[in-house]
Amino acid sequence: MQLQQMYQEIILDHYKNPHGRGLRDPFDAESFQVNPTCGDEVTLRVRLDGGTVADVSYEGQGCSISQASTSVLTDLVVGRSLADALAKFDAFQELMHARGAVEPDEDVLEDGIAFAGVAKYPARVKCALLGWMAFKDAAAKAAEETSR
Amino acid sequence: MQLQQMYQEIILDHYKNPHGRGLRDPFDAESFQVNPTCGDEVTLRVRLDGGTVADVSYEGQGCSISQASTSVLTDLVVGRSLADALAKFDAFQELMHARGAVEPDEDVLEDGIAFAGVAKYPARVKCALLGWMAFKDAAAKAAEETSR
Amino acid sequence: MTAVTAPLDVDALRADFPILSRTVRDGKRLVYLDSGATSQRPNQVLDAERAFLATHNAAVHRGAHQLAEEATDAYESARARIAAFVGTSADELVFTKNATEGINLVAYAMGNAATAGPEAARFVLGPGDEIVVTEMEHHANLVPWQQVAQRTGATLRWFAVTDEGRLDLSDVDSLVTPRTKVLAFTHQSNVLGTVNPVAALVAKAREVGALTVLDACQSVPHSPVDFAALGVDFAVFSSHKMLGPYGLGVLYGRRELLAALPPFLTGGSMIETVEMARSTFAPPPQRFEAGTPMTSQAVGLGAAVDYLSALGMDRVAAHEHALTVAALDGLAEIPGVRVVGPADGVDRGGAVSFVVDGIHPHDVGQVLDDQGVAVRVGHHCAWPLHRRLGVPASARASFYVYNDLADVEAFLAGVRETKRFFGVA
Amino acid sequence: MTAVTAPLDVDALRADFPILSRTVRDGKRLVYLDSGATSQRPNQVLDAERAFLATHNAAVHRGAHQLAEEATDAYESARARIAAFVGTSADELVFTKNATEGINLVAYAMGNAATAGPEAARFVLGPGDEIVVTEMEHHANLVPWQQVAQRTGATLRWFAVTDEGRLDLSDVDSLVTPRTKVLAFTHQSNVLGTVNPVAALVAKAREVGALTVLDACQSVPHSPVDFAALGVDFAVFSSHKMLGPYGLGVLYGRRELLAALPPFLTGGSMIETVEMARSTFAPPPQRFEAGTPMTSQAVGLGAAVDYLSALGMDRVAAHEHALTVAALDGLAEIPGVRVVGPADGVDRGGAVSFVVDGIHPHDVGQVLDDQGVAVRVGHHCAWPLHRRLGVPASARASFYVYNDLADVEAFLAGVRETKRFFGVA
Ligand SMILES: Cc1ncc(COP(=O)(O)O)c(C=O)c1O
Ligand SMILES: Cc1ncc(COP(=O)(O)O)c(C=O)c1O
Repeated sequence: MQLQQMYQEIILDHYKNPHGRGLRDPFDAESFQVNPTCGDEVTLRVRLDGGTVADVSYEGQGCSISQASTSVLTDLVVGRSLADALAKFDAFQELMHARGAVEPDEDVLEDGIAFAGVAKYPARVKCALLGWMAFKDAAAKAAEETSR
Repeated sequence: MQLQQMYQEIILDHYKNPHGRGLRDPFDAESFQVNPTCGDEVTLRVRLDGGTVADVSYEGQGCSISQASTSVLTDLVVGRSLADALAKFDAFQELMHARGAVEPDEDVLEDGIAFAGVAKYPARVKCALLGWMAFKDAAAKAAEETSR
Repeated sequence: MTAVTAPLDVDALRADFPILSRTVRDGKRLVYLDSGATSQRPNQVLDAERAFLATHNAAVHRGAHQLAEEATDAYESARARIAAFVGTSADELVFTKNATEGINLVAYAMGNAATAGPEAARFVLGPGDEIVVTEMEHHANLVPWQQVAQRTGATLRWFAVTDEGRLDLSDVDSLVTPRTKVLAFTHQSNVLGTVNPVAALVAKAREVGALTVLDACQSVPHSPVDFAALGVDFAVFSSHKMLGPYGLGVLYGRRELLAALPPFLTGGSMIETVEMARSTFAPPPQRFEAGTPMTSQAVGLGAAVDYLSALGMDRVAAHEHALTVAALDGLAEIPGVRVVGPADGVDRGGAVSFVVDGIHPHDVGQVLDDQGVAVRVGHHCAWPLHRRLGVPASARASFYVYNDLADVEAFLAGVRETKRFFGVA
Repeated sequence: MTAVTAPLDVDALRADFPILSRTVRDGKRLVYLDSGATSQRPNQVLDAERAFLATHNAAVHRGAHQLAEEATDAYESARARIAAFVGTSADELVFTKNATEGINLVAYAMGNAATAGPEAARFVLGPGDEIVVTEMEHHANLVPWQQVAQRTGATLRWFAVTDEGRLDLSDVDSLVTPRTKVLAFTHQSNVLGTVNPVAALVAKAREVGALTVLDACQSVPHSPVDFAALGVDFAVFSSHKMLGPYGLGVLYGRRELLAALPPFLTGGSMIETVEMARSTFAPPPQRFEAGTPMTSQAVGLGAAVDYLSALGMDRVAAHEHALTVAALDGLAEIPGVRVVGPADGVDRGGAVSFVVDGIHPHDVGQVLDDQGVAVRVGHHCAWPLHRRLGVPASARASFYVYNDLADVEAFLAGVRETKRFFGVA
């Protein structure tokens, strides 16, 4: 069965026990993203502190993949510099679009490497990226906001 | 060569020497008809006298088939009762839509039977009917006009 | 659905569908339960389209050469047979690219009526006019009406849906009033399977002088449908959902309405005369078929309706009814599974949508796919309906002539496996 | 068109086109000279579409099952290859049902801009705004602009055509002004063969801030075309004129324009969110592809551009140029024959329209047909152009990759026979 390739234990764990879930104040910017084919949605807030991602909080509904990948996201970016966080975004996005042709770098993506199997199912790539897109959008807004 | 079937001598004669051509006064009603695919057109006038088709006059541009069939039309209907003329319309239309499956009645259609070959070429049926459609339309208007 | 009708010989007809003999996901038998989205095509349809292209192809309604004659004959013969299949005649049948275009055609043509002269006055929409739809519409029969309302100032209103997934007709008299210009509704819901009471709605619309627009996308492929008998003013359906090619939809319009309706798409083949500054237009159906038509696709759909007619639409409906009831009964026995839509087979077609407690529909679909069972997941282009029923999305199994009870069994086994895989009791 | 390019091997490629081996009118060899209306299809295209339907068919962009993935890949891979064929990328390419719909899409979307919010302000048309077309347009690039002008109060103006069949650019400065919102013109006339000076017209439009819409129906199939290099804002072409399936057109739009353009057809697959009262829309190209797309047709056109690319569009153009010059030279030697359009091969594609003194084009076409030579007769959807040139209609021979000099000879012999048959000296 190929299913295990997609639904790695790490993913199911994050799904059942998501990290950082819930919307928190204060925040600098918020992004709402939706997957138009399935109606999955996420609202995600970013708080910056100097050049650092101080908090990421979120709420939403969606499948195991979208929920788990947002949970992994918070682990990866909170406490990092914004530049580091965006580099992780790039690495995760590259992995998801690679259809399994890219070997993920565990040093960069940590638990995120579990999504390599998802990348082989193009219909689920959008799920895995939903929270990440919200992060990218909110982070850009927050950076603009705090640089004013 | 099948061409002779379509371009009967009678048709070519009427084409080269059309009967009744030209627009004449007085008239009771006029109809303008166009073949939208080739741009052929005819303007045709009908004058009624009591229940009789007293005159049919016309002008237009078109292929040999449309010109000849309008010429034949004038021969067939001028001097007839309107009812007779419309019966000839019906017979001619039936012939043209029959794809060669109907044996034309020379007593009714006279020179019009030459168009039996044209009926085998569906793209030309509209040509053969152009003037006849104008006659039907103008005759209906004229009957209404004169019955007021 | 008379009892004397012999059942469909599914084993035999499956051989007509080449795709059904392939496997998916490492050798699993393909159990295709996504015909509500698009059907598979039998060899008869593929052959008809190819034979046309390889033997008779030319631009229709134009050139005077032999191929052009043959192509025109093939195209118009298909139109006549398709028309007969839905109880109407060729002059009331317009080809579009899909059903969605058909609904847009009616909405846009009504929007154009304001500048189209007195003949079109009855179609004009403006402030004070109302368009009534339902909460169970596919986006295709909702968004075009939202948009024309926004452009013209008309107001959009809608029938609610009950918890059981039926239309709530309790406020019909306050919803459908002399202000109503259009009543647009689906014949059969693509999510719930619900078959709506067309006769009652048409009667009500006639009472107030409203035009009816029937979305027949999910009825025409699955049961005998006669638009003239139903008495609707307009109706649409899609070729690809009924064994025919992609890229072809059908719009039915009552003769006198099509004759008065202004054009929508304009260009070649739909004109009467053209000058630089103005044009006049051909009679229907040509008036609504601008540009080179979907010629070979019409030929393909012609072959599809021949195929379906040979099966017999009564038998098709009876066959799908049996599968639907088996699926509903089977799902009812699995704890934690909730069917979205009527729970029994009454006034209900073969779309079986459901949710599994604790498992997102996307994940349900993935586990089913892993077992070779292809269902659709998401909101199925009926987002407001899902919101109304309190679910973000659902999984949907939908049946067609080539499905059998073994497919239903595989589906039910897949749902049980999904629960096991995710450890949901 | 470098001299070193080897010519097309027409004998070999004719074998790819099954229809070319049939006969017409009692055993005559088919000489198909009506590719300007629609082309014939090679086995490679027929095979690609059938293989898709028989192996990978499912609704795209939806279901999470394997077939849906494969179908989506096939559809989007086709889009990318078709985009590359015309010098652009997939996100700038919208699939429509034909080129006519593509032009209507732009015209209607601009008409919708008035009620579509501030982002769309640059597209709004109203009184005082002008739309400029030309007298040589196909109805598809004329009537939609007439109609949107009528609906919005904008004014339609046009370039005249010279006696030689070229655009009369002498009044370009008074025609194309800051009032001009749209300049829509054909790349290559489907009647005259004339190739228009795109660069000069685009430069002029940019100077005044007008949007350019290029009708590339007769250029893309026959020569190398790069929309980005041409600098046009929008362009359309049709699959069926370039060896591809019916039912598919292509609209190119510059990225930033498509991003700001309001939707046209609405329904499923083009939305972002839908509530009963309002909707928001997906980014392009999805925003412009409402309903189930022409999936297998896109796959077929993908195969067609692969086929054409393998031949080499430079070689295709050189091949057709040689046939065109041979036809023009041959017609020049027949007394009483007048070519409608440029008499030599300069800036001219392979549509050769003509009239024969004393014989109506319909009758010319009939005699040619009797000899197996299929040409088109009529106004070729360019009625104002024919009126301008003082002919009610014309006969047109048009060439493609599968035609050869023997076809040109048969055509010229047919024209001579026509004169003999009707007894015209
Ligand atoms: C120059 C030109 N423009 C537009 C069209 C319309 O293309 P279609 O009928 O495929 O929409 C054609 C072909 O008929 C054409 O030759
Ligand atoms: C009920 C209903 N209406 C409309 C549509 C739209 O059909 P199409 O996508 O073929 O335009 C569909 C199918 O997607 C449907 O199920």
